[in-house]
This record gives sequence, C-alpha cells and structure tokens, in this order.
Amino acid sequence: MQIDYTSQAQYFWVMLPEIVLSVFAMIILLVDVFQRGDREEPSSPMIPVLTVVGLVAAAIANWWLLGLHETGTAGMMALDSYRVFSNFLFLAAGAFFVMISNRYIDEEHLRLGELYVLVLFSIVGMMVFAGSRDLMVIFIGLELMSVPVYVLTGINRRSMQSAEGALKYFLLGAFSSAFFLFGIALIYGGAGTTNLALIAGAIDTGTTTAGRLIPVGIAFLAVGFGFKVAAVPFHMWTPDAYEGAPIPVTAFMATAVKAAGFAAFLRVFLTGFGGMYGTWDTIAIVLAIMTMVGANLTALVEGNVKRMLAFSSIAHAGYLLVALAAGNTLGAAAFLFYLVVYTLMTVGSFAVVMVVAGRGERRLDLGSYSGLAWQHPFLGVVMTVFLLSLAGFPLTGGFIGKVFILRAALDRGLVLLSVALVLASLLSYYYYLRVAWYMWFREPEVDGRTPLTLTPALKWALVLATAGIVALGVLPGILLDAAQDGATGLMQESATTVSR
Amino acid sequence: MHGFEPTLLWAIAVLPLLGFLINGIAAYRSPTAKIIPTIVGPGVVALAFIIALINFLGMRGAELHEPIIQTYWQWMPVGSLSINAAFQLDQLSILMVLIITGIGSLIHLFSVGYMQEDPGYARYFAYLNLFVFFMLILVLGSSYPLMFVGWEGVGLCSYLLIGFWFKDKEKADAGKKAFIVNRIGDFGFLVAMFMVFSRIGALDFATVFAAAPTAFVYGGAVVTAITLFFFLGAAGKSAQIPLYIWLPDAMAGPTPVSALIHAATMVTAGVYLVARSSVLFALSPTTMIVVAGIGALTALFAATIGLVQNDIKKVLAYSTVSQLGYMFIGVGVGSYTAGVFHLMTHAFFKALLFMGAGAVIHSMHHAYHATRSHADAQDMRNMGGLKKHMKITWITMWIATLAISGVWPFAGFFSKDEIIWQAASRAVGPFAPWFRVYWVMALIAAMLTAFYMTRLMIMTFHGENRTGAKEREHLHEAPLVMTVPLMVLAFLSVVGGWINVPHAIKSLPVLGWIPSSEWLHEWLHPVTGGADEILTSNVGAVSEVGPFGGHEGFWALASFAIATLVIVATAVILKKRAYAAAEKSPEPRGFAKVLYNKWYVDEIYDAAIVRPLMGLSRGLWRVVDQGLIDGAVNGVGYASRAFGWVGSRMQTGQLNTYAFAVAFGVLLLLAVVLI
Amino acid sequence: MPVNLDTIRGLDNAQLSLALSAVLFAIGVAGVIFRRNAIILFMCIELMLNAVNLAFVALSQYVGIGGQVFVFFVMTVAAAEAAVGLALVISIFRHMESVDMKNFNLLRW
Amino acid sequence: MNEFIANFPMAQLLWWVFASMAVGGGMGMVTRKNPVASLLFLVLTFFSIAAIYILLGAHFIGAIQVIVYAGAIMVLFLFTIMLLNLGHDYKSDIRGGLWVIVAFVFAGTIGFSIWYATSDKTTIVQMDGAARIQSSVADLNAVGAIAQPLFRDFAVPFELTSILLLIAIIGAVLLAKRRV
Amino acid sequence: MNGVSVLDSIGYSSWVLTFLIFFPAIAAVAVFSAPERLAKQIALWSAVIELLVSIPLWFVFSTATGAMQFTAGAAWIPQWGISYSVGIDGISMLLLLLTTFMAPITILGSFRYIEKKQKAFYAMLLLLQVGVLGVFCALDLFLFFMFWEVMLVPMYFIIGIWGGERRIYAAIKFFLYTASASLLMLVGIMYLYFKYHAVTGGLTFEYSDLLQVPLSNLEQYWLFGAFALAFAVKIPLFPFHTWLPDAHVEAPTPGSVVLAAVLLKMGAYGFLRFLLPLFPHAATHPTIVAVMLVLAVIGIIYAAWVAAVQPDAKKLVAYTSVAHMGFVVLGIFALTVQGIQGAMIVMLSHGLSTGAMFLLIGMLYERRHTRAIADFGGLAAVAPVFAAIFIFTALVSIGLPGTSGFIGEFLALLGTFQTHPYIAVVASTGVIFAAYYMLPMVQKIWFNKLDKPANETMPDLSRRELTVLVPLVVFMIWMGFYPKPFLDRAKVTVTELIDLVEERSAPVFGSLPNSTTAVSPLAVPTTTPPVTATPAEAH
Repeated sequence: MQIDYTSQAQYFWVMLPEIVLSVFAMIILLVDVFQRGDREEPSSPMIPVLTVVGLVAAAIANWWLLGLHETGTAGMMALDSYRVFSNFLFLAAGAFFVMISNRYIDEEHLRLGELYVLVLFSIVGMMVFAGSRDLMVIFIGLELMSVPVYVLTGINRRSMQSAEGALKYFLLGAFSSAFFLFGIALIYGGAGTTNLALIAGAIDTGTTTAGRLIPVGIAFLAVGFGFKVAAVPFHMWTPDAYEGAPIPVTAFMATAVKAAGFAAFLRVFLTGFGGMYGTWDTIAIVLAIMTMVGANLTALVEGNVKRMLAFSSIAHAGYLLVALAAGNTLGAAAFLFYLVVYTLMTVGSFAVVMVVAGRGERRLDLGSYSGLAWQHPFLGVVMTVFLLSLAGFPLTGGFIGKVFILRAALDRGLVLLSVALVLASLLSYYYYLRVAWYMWFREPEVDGRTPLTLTPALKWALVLATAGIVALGVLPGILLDAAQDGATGLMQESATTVSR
Repeated sequence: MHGFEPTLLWAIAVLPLLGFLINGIAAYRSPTAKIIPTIVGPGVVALAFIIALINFLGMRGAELHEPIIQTYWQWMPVGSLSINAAFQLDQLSILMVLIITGIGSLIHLFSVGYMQEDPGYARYFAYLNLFVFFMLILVLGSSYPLMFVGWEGVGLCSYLLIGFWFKDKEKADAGKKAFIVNRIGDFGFLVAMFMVFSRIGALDFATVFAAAPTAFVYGGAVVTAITLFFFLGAAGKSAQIPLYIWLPDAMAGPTPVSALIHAATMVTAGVYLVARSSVLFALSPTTMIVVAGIGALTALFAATIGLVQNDIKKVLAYSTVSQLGYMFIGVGVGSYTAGVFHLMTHAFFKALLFMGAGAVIHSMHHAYHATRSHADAQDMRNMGGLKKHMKITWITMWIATLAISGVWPFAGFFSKDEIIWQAASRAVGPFAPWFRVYWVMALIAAMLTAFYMTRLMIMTFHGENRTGAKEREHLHEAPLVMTVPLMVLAFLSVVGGWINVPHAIKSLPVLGWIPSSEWLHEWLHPVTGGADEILTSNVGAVSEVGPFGGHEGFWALASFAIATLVIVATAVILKKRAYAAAEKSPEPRGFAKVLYNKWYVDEIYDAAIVRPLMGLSRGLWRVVDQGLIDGAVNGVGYASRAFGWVGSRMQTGQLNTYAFAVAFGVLLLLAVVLI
Repeated sequence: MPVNLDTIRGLDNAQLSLALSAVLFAIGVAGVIFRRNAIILFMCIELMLNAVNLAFVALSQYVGIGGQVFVFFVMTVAAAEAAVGLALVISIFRHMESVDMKNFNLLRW
Repeated sequence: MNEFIANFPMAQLLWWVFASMAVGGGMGMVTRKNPVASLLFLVLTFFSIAAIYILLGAHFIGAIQVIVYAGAIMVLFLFTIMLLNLGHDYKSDIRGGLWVIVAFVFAGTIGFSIWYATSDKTTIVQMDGAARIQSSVADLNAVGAIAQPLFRDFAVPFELTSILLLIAIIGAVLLAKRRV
Repeated sequence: MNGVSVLDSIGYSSWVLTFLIFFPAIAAVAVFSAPERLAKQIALWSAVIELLVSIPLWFVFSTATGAMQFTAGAAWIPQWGISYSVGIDGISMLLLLLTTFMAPITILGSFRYIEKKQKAFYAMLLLLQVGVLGVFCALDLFLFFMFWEVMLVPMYFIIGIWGGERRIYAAIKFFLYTASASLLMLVGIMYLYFKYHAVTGGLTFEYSDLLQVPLSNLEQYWLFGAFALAFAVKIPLFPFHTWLPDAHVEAPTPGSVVLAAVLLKMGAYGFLRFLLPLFPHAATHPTIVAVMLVLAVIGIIYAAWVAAVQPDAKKLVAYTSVAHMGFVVLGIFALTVQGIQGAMIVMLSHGLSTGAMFLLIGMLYERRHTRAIADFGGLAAVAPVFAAIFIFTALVSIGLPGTSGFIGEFLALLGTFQTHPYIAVVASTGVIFAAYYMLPMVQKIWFNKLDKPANETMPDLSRRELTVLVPLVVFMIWMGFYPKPFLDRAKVTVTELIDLVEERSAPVFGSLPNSTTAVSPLAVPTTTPPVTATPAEAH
C-alpha cells in the first residue's frame, strides 16, 4: 500500500501501532476505573493480560507496517524497517516488563491499572520518539516517553527512595530536555525546518553548514540524547533513579527507554546530520570513551547489585555509542543487534535481582547472592549466562554484539576506540565475575532466607531471555540479516534525501 | 671384511636389565625376598660376563680394525640429526665390558654375604643390576647421546645406592650431592655434544672421529671448547677437581657399592670418555695440558687429604680420587693406553681394597652390634691387630696395598709407572714445561700413596687391637661368599699388570729377563691409533729420555725403589706408634687439622655457592616474583578500583552536582563542536 | 539633549530577542546549578523553556509561522511537566516535610 | 517635535524596557530565598516575555503566554507552594558562594555560545518569515495564522499532545492523591 | 591396511574431529542430568569412549603430508564469512591425543579428591575438554578464539568452586590475566579480517586465507605483539607467569593436571600455529627472537631457582612448569627442525610428567591433607611403590636420559644451539638447576627420618591409583627409548612450517647482513644450511 503524506489522513495508517496501543491503554484505563471505581483494592488480574494483548496487537500492526511504502521521505513519521525493528524491541521490552513484574507488584501493593496504562503510553512515546522524522514530533515523543516513566519511577509512594529517585530524574530530565529543545530551535533557525529529511537536504546543499547554528544545535541535541541514554557525564541521575525505582520499572527504563533514546539518537544523527559526520563524530567518540571507562571503573566498587547493574547499563550505553561513532550502515546494524541482546540480558539480570531482593527490596547487596547458585541452580545458571553475556563472552549474544560493534568501528578505522572498548569490557569482567563468584564460590548465608519461588510468567521470561542470548551467541545469523535490513532502511533514507 | 660376528651383544646389556626387573618385582612383592635376588642378582651379571668373554676371545682371533656397530632401532631421527640405538663393539668397549661384568659379578657375589641381613636386600640387587645395565650402555653406546644415557643412568643408580639407607639424612644428602655435582658435569657433556653436532652434523662416534681431523684445525678454539666441556663432564663423573667433592661423601653407601661404583667402574667413566674421544682431545693441546694438569693436581691434592683420615673408607675414597687423577694424567698427556691400563689395574686392587674394608667393617659391625655398642665401625682408630682375626682379608689387602703403591711385580707398578713415565717422555714441544711439573707431582703423589696405604694397613691390621675387650671375641673372618671374591681380585692384582709390560724393561739390570709385551697397547691401537697419529704429526715423537736424563727403565726402577722405601719406612715408624681408640684420641692440630678437614673445601663451596644461591632464589621469589611482578599485576587492579572509588564518590546524591555535571558536559560538547 | 536614535533603530528586535533568550536560558541554567529548593529548580527550568520559546518566536521572524506553532507545543509540554513535576514534589514532601534537595540523598554512592 | 514622535523608535525602546524587566525578573527569581518572591519575579519575567512576543508581532503567542503560562502554570506553582506551606520558611536554599560563581561562569559560557551561534545573522536561513506571517495574519487573523498550520501540517504532534496531557493527568492523580 | 579401510567405510575421517569436540559437551549434559552418584562413572566412561575414538587418528594420520587432515567444515555465520572448519596436522594431532589421553586419567584420578558437587565438577571438566580440543582443531580464527575463551569459564569454576583457601583470588587472577591477554588478540584477529577484506574484498576468518594477507612490517610487529601476549600469558612465559603458581596451588588436583598437561600447551600451540606462519617477518626479526629467547631462558633458570625454595610441593611443581615451557619457547623460536620437534616432545613429556606429578601430590594430599614439604619425610619406608613412581616422575621432569623428558630438552637445546649457541649454553644450565630444585623435594618427602607420627600409617598406592599412574609411566619410558613414532608424526608438518616461515620472511631479510651470533665460533653455518637462511641471526 502506498502512503502519500500530502493527506494527513494517511498518518492513521502510518501510526497504526501507536494508535492501537493508545486505544488499548485507554480501554485498560476505563476497565480499571469501572471495575475498581474509587475503592483501594488491586486491579483485576485481567489487566496484565489485556496489556499483553495490546502489545501483541500493536506488534501485529507493526508487522503490517512492513507492507507500506511511502512516496518521498518528507513525512513526519518514518516508514522504514528501522522503525519497525525498534518498535518490536519496545513492545518486547514492555511484554517482558509485564511478565516479570507480576509477583513484585502484588508484594509491593502496586497493582494499579494506571501502571500498565503508563507503560503502554510510554511505549507509544518511544515509538514516536524513535520513529518520527520531525524534530518537533521527536521532542513530543521524548516527553511522551519520559513523563510516564517519571511517574513510574515514583509510583511506589511508600518508598522514600522511589520518590527521591523520581524527583531527581524528573528535574534533570526536564533540565536536559530544555537543552534538547534549544537545540531544536537552533537547528530550526539554521536549516529553516525541523524535518530531518529536509535538514539533511539542506546540509547536503551546503547552504547551512557554514553557520554555527547547526553545530551548536547538534551539541545541544546530543546533550538531550546523552541524558536519555545515560552517557557520561549526563549519567549521574541513572544510578539514583534506577536504584529508587521499583525493580521492574528499572528494568523497563534500562531497556526500553534507553533503547528508544538510542534509536532516536541514531536516526537523528545518521539521517538528519549524516552529512555532518565530521562535526559530531568527535562528540560520539568522546562520549563513548568517557562512558565506557567511567562507568566500568565506578561499577568496580559498587556493592549494591542494583546500582552495579545501573552502572553496567551505562557502560553498555558506551559500547552502543561506539556503534554510533562508527556512523556507517555496519554501525547501525551492530547497534540494532546489540540492542536486542542488551535488552534480553538486562531484563534477565534485573529479573533475577528482583527475585533475590525479595519483599521490600531488602536483599540488594552482593552478600545475599552467596551460594545462590547451589540453593537455586536455575537462577544461578541463567544469571551466570546473563553475566557472561554482559561481560561479552563467547557463545553468548553479548560477544557477537561486541564483535559486531568492533567490526563497525574498525571498518571506520577507529582502532583506538576499539581497543578502548576491549579494555573497558575487560574492566567489566571483574564486577560481573564477582557476582558469579558470590553465587558459585561462596557458601550460602545461614539465615532464614525465604525459599525463592518464581511465577510461571517470570520463569518463562528468564528462559526466553537465556535462550535468546545463547541462540544469538551460537547462531547469530538469524538476527544479523534483520539488523542489516533495519540499518540499510535507515541509511537509504539519508541517501534518498540527497536525491530530493 | 673381518670374519667376526659378535654373539648376543645386546644380551650383555639386556641381562642386567632383566635382573633389575625381576628383582624389582621381587622387591615389590616382598622387600625382604632372599632367594630370587641371590640367584638372579649375581647370575645375570655373571652371564653377561661369560657372553662378553666369548666375544672377547672371538675378537682376539679376528683382526679388527674398525668397530663393529649393531643398530637396533632409530632413536632420534630429527632433520639432519640421526641417532640410533646402536651398540659399538671394539677393543676399548669390550675391555670395559669385561671389567664391569667381571668385577661386577664378583662384587654382586660379595654383596650376597655383605647385605645378608639388610631389609632392602631385593631392592639392593635391583639397583645394582640397573647400575650394571646403565654402565654397559655407557661403554657400549655407539654415540654420545646414547653414552649420555648410560652416563646419567649410572649417576642415578649411584644416587639411589648412596642413599640406599635413606632414613639417615646424611646418606640421603650424600646421594643428592652426588647427583647434583654430577649434573654440573653433565651440563658440560651436553654442551659439548651440541658443539660437536653443530660442527660435524652427527653425534655417533664413527662419523665424528672420522670427520674430526678434517673438521677441526689442530688446537682450534672450537675443538678446545668441545674437549674442555667434555672434560667438565668427565671431571664430574670421575671426581676431579673441582667436582671431586661428592665422591668422599658417596662412601655413605654400602661398601660393595663403593667398590663397584665409586672405585672400579662408574668413576672411571670419565677416563673412558676421554679415551673414547681421544681423537678430539689429541687435537687440542690446551685441553691436554688442562686435563693432565687437573689430573696431577687431583692426584696430589687428594693424596694429601688421604694422609690423615681415620675413616677407612674415607682413606680409600681419597685414594680413589687420587688414582683417578693418575688416569687423567695418562689420558691427558696423550697416552690413552696408560690411562686405560691404570683404569683396569686400579679396578682390580681398589675393588679389592674396598671389599676388604667391607669385610673388616662387616665384622666390626657385627662385633659392635653384638655388644650394642655405638662406636664407629669404620674408624681405623677402633681397629688394629685385626690380622689374627681375619687372615684372608689381611693378606689380600696387603697385596692390594703393594699393588696400589706401585711395588713390583704387582699390577699397580706397571700401570702407574707407565703413566709417570709417559708424563715425562711426552714432555716435548708445547707440553715440555707443563708435563715435567706433572711428572714431579705424580712422583710425590706416588710416595704419598704408599704412605697412606701402609698407614691404613698398619692401623687396621697391626699393632694391638683397640676394638674393645668384650667386642674382641665377636671379631671373625668374613664368610666364604665374601672372601672368594677377595682372593680372585688379589690374584688379578698380582698378575694384572703383566698384560702390558713395557719393552724398556729389558734395559734394566735385574729385571731384564722379564718377557715384555705391550699387549694392551697393541690391543687398543685400533681405538687410540688415530689420536697417536695426530699427536706424532703435530707434536713430534716422544722423547726416549726422561727429565734429567735417564731412560724409562731407570725411572721405573727408581719409582719402585721409592715406593718400597716409603712402605718400609712407614711400617717401621707407625708400628711403634700407639693409637688411641676413636673417642679417646685427640683432635688433630695445625696443618694436620687442615688436611683432616679436607682443606675445608666443602665449607668453602657451601659459603661461596650453595648459600648464596639459596639466598638469591629466596630473594627472587619474595622480591621479584611476589613483589615486583605480582605487585604490578595486583597494582593495576587496585589502581582501577581506586579510580572507581573516586568516580563513585562523585555520586553525591545532590541534584546540584548532577546538574553541574550536565552543564559541564554541555560545555564539553560545545567545545568539541566549536573549537 | 537628543539621543542618537539611529543606533537604536539600527538594531533588530528579533536578533536582540535571540540574545535575550540566551541570557534568560543562562540564568535558568545557573539557577538549576546553585538552587536546592525543588520548586525553584523547577521554576528555573520553566525559565529555560521560556527562553527557548522566545528563541522560537524570534526565529519565526526569519523562518516563518512554524516557530510560533512550536511555542504552542512547548507550552503544552511545559504544562504537562508542571502537573507531574509538582505532583512529585508533593509526594516527596509527604515523606520529608521539605522540598530542599539537600535532604534528599538516600540515593548516592 | 512631531517628527521626533513620529519616528521615535517606540518598539525598540519598549523592547529594551521589557528585556531588562525580563532579565531583572529572572535574576530576582534565582536569587530570592523566598519561593513566593521568586515566583512573583518569574511571573514578571513571563509578562515581559509576553510583551516581547507582541513586539515581535506574535500576538496570539503573547496572549496565551499570559493566559497559560503566567496565568495557569504559575498559579499552579503558587498553589503548590501554598499547599506545602512553604510561604514563610526563609531558610536559604542557595548553595555556597563558590557554587554561585561557578554556576554563573558555566551558565554564562553556555549562554555566550548560544549568542555566538545566533549572532551571525547571515547564517540564519532567510525565508523572510516576518512578511509571510504578516500576510497570513492579514487574511486569516492572528489566531487563524497559527491554527492553519497547527491543524494542517502539525496534526500529528497536536494529537500526541492530547495523549501527553492525559498522561499528565493520570500521573498527577496517581502521585498526588492523598491516600497511599 | 585393513583397519583403515574399515574406518573409511564408516567415514571416520570426516566426522571424527567434530565428534571428539562435541561429544564431551553431550557427555557433560548427561553428567549434569544424571544422579550424583553416577556422575563420575559417566564422566569416566565418556572420556574413555572419547579416547577410543581418538586412537585411530594415530594410525590413520598420514605422516607424508604437512597439510591439514580430517578436515571438516560448514558455514556458520555466513554473513561474516565465519565458518565451522576443523582439521589437524602433525602438531595438533599429537596435542589432541595428549588431551584425549589425559582426560580419563584426570577423571579417574579425581575420584577421591572431589567429594562435593561432583556432577557439576565432572560436567565442567568435560566442558573444559570441549574448549581445549576445539582450540587444537579449529582452523577458523573466530572459531579458535571462541574455544580459546570458552575454555576459561569451566576452569574458572573448577578453581573457584573446588579450590583451596585462596581459590577466589586465584580464579579471578587466572581469568582476568588470561582473558585480558586474549582480548587484544581478538582485536588483532579482527584487524587481519579487515586487512583481508581490504585486500581481496572477501570476508573470512579461515586460517588458510588469512595466511595470504600481506602485512607491512609495522603491522606485523603490532599484530605479533597482540597475539604473542595472549599466548605468552597462557604458556606462561616469564614475566607473565605469576598467575600459574596461584592457579595451580589453589586448583583441585584434576584442575592442576588439566592445566599443566593441556592448557599450557595451548599457548605454545598458538605460537606454532598462528604466530610463526601469520607474522613470519616479526617472528624472525632478530630483536624479537632475541627477546623471546631471552625471556624463555630467564624463565628456565629463574623458575628453577624460585621453585627450589618453595615450601609447598604443588607450588614447586607449578614453577617447574614455567621452566619446562621455557624450553618449549626456546625450541620454537630456534626455528630449527630439532628445536621445534624438541619443543613438541617437551610439551608431550611435560604433559605426562607434570600431570603425573600433580596427581601424585594430590594423592599425598588426599592422605595427609597437606602439601607442605616439611610435613612429610621418610615416606619411602611406608609407601615404597608410591615413592618409586614419584621419584621416577621427578626424574623424568628433570630430563633423565632414557625418559621422555630428556629427548625433548635435548632436542630443543640442540636445535637452539644451531642458531643461538650462547643462549643455548645458558639454557643448558637448566639441567643443573632442575636437579637443584627437584632432588631436595624428593629427599624431604620420601627420604630422611620418618619422624612425623601421622606419616607412619600412610597407605601405599591403591589399585585405582596405580591404574591412573602406570599408563603415564609407560608412555614416559616409551617416549624416552623410542620417540621416533612421535617425531615422525610431527616431522613433515614442522619442516613445512619452517620452510613457510623462511620463504615468507626471506625477502624482507635477503639484504640484511649476518649477525655475530650466526658466525660465532661455536655454531658453524655450513653444517646447517636451512638455519643460516633464517633471518633469526640477521641483525
């Protein structure tokens, strides 16, 4: 089906996934309201199911998008395999959230329909954020994604940490989005438009590159994105927010939100400013190095596993920034591939942390992992797989992903950056292995640890994540092509704009 | 070309190996097994001796000019290097084989009696057989590496046998010391082999010796280096200065072992090596001077120590070192026959001496054991007047003493005199100054030998007995199984010398009637001929007159006279002297003390080498390994953790800090894009 | 005494406004860095947003009406953020009886 | 004299007046200890900005600036302050002197770089927007001039903002309702 | 011959390597899913099957060619030109057989040592074997690196879970040390990959293809560094050896055995398989060669000295490993047939003797629960057989002629002497110091007075322990008296390797003058023509 943006109605088709998801969100809202009214009792167990249904429906719609073809590329919403790919990722992350959060939500008395509504809406925001082609819409998408997450972070109102984390996250988020917005303004001033395609065109025609507006604008945009993906030095909110937030939300933030931020980051910088790679490659490189090294070093001394994983997610942002710095199709493909692996292993590890932490998130220190693997082999094994994958060890997706990124970077000739990546991941070995050695090498603490039990959904989520990681490690071929398509879809765009 | 085929050559070596296995299994089943070892132990060696004898007789018939080489399998075929597991049968090796198996079987027999009560009886014979096996490999091996197998194999066996009574720390230490010191020599042997290979591209005797004269320039640096390294090996094995220190301690082993390994066979391997490589050694005058010099020095030096020792075996040990020195003078000055000759005769009388001493110790030990006394059974000060208790031992040992002192007509006279004379007569050309000195040293050493041997005899058998009143009646002659070997060896010590009577003897006034046959010389000619040619062609003919004039005969007579004189004198003097038993006798004083403590050489080595090395090792471990290297490794870890700590402290939890960081980042990025 | 009006007339409001927006933005940034009162911090951020709006409007003088449309959106976003942000402030105030950020450091290293 | 009044650069003069009021208000806002005081300063700033909007010919924006911002949003702030009863704790929340200095240095540098980026007029794309705005305002008045592009070109973001507001409502309710 | 035809009929040579690599993995799963008490049996028997399947290699292997044999391959990640491709030549064949041979022995030897968590342990052991065999067989550099890294994990757990007091420190040290070195190798591999891509436009990690990549001298130096570091740490070469003593001391007996017998060989194998052929110029650059040789010599002597003062028997043996592997490096960088052949034999011999040594010390530990040399003494009186085998093994490891140890060291030194006489002479002193560290330990454990009452009741070797040790002893003697079969199997491979290195590095060095080492009075060029051609002596 051909899409021609001259008529606004066409956007109905282009944004079908978003629309489906929003509709479901509102349905859930209504269901919840009518079922609960004003009484303080947990929502019905139907809500999560409904959410998953919504996600699946959106996924189907997303799949259907592949059939669409656009004329020209000036529309506000991109219509390419890249968007579809990333959409799937967000939806999957959402599904994982629902699967792992179930028991936790009961224990913390958080079973509220709004929670799921917010998750769905924030996924809508991500889709817009990563899928749009107009800076203004991207900004709104950013807010659309962030505001629900602010709320989710602070949703556990009994917990001081939760509120504090939320407030910090919110204030700094608004702060950075102000920069982001100013960046848009400057770009607007410099290029006379906020449509990435047109910007790229303007850059290619060389009318704007002379001025300083675009470079400064790029820098400000990078600040905004850097904040969302938690790149050093814009990362300082991350450990606090991650620690404060309820663990499932943390997992959601660490995977979906970060993924969306990166997806948009790449889209904007590769398609919009692809012509000015020379201007922003240094930004990417500097951020990448600072992020990889800084985060890994700090994680070395982190005794709180939740925080440790927060730093580790920052470090991984650094690796992804290397893919951005590569700035080529390979880089984009490596980025997409790594994003999938990253989502799997991060969700998985946070899920395990959630199980171990127990009611009220009391057991977050390394000590509570002593002998875990022998008490609960399943958890031990899957956690080990996640850790190995995070550390980038062969036979796990993490390794292939890192190699892919290395490949992209070396293809661009960034040898030193590659070496930095390697050394950084070497640092990371230490703290990942440390968890492993607590789990395997130590004797269990002899205290009344309530036997850890897993809900079926959670178990499945873990099995799924593990299987995915191993599969991607052993036979990455299954995903490589998809990633390659996504990347080419993205890059073709910037190419076609030139012809425009 | 030669009408002789060796019979069962392999069996000579394999039989003892078989014995080792059988005895080993016997020992494994029951350590105190008696019957099997008693039969197998001596049996296999005797069999080997018989086979060797057959071959020997066969060789006498055939006129052999080249060695017979029997290849069994390819051992190390690597690139241009090809080493076979092959035996080489020639005049020299068969001679050695005869000595080893012959004396070996005698000593095995002797051991049957000597080790009768020992709990490790079977193990003992297993070791002994293994030793014979390796010794045979050493002498039969057709290439240096194969020889090296035997070379280290015998070292191993001596290690095991010295430490046979391993419960006693001193004995175990002695074994260890022997092995390590020998290893120093082996290092030389290895390097020499490498050099030979890199020069000639082969390591088997035939090729090497054939190529040597052309491959090396006479007196060249390479051949000198090679031979010197070989000699280092020889010095280690044959206990020459500076590596002799292990041999005296080696007396810790059972006495028959001392007789077999540390007197008759193993220690002479060095001499064999030099004789075997005569072609190489002849090519390097420097080496010859060194070898002979070391020999002379050792002969003299060891003799001086032997003068004052009270432990009967110690005396014999130093005398062995001294006699080995003689042999090296012989092979050093280029008269390989003389060296081998003395090797043979020495094997006879020194084995005899040791076994005699063994017999004495045996009965002394019994005496003390019977009376629960803890006095030292080996200390001559506790002996004296034993001749009335053990006649055969007494007589046979006197024979040996006369032989070693070089009294005509005993074996030692011919061989030792030959060496002394050769030193004199070959002092020509470049050697002139050196060999004269060695000759003098040899003469002095000869006198000392005569002295300390007589002293030994007097202290042991003559004078009145100092063993102790109630011990006395327990003293008795050794059993037949031990005395028979004594008598056989005594016979050999008498006649052994007659196989190589120098022609010069004719010129003597009194002894002119003696049939002179330089049989050994001619027998070994196929082996040493090459060396002789090289020497004659490069150094010139040997001189007919010794220093200060005088022909060989004259000097022979002179040395005989001197030896006899010394013996008589010593006997007369010491007869009157009354010794005190060990615990009552005073500490030696003055120079005697220095000699008694062996010139403090062990102490010097300990202070100069052993302790520093240990200290250095400890230092390296603690400082370098754990300090520097590991420190660096761990340091990296600590450093990164420190950085991480700093990073984590930046997470102050204060929003302003975070906002500040963001602002900083903004400036950073602005700087990147604007500058 | 007459002022030299031409110098003033020579200046272009739009461009001046851009400079002004830079100044206001800077003030907002500074405030965020050194204030601790959550609400005031938030106000500073609002000020920054307004600075951006000003820039948009000023730029619309060159580019076109689009800039003013953006201002419209920004205001909406700001309103939404204000609602959520102030709710957060309230909820944390319930815990701490304070809005001074210096009291909120349970979460650190 | 009339000539003087006729071409008196009133616009510029007013701009300067309002600009200085805006800056002054801003400075007041960040420096006042009392939240209420700084809030009022901020309102002052917003008013001045609204005035500048009007000077720049963006009348509609100027209007909603007053109505939405200075009116609704700021009132919401004030309401919160009163609700939390922060009106009269004068305990200063301003960080130590060094912080202030560093803050202004940093912020100044950022501001300067923005000005530096925008200062060169020629690098800003010239689509003589002012004139086009003039004309569109002329044929469909101030509101229509905004409304047309808003509903034609920017329908998507417009719709999205509605979701955003919905989210904001949910969030606010969820976070701020009294019962936990 | 007949047996071969039978094997052909079942396509033996096409699946054998794949089977060998992955069968242990299956076995590991089986072990893991089996009940605890059956674990050791299953592990043992699967290892035996593995061995039986591998034995025919010895006979089917063709000694006529240096090319890869038993090759098998399949596309794995075609997008990146990564393929599963395996094959063996003389060098890898011997090491492979060593691995499969040691496996059952190790498992049987750990029957009594490992009490807790047996299932996990034997599973790990088998997984370890997967990694090791993979490394020896892989012909695709990516695959190689995969196995190379994967192998670390089981070892990490073996040390960390079943190790001694400081096991965690040792495990982490082992892991980080080795991993850090190999990560740089990964960058190096990727670089080669791109170089190949840049030159030919193709994408492949295939060993034979990457051999063709033309590299500038500078690139060779850098890549050589990246690879050499990984291998040097694994070997381990002084001064990268400090992880080894800790790992050995803390690891459980079977861990130490595998570590010494097989894992260390992987480094040397890397030298032979990758370093020399891929970067011939760098690998033959006189300075680099000199550095490697000097480090090797330092390793030999230094390790011997340090070993001599170790109070812990196991640590002592660990240091001796460093010394032995020094001989290996020496032989390899001598670049002569004798040298490399010697290195091969040293590897095999060290695998057997040090493996046996660790087993024996483990058996001592099982009896007395201590490894401190000072706690023993006079044991030969109570356990004569034990003593006999121990002493024999000790003698093998100090290179007593007539045993495998001698052949290796002799050839390695001989080969080195051809090209670097002075270094060889210094290295030869190692034979002295070998005695200097080994004999005192032997004496203090087995000889002297039996003064510790605890030792008086120490039992002699059990039948099981004998079955573990006797095969090792047999092989040590066999290789000592008749090493020809082993030498033959590596012969062609080694010669071709040397030719390859020489021809590929020759043009670079054709013009360079010969160095003093080449024309030293001790080694004379004329006798060893191939050697003089090697740039090793060029200055």
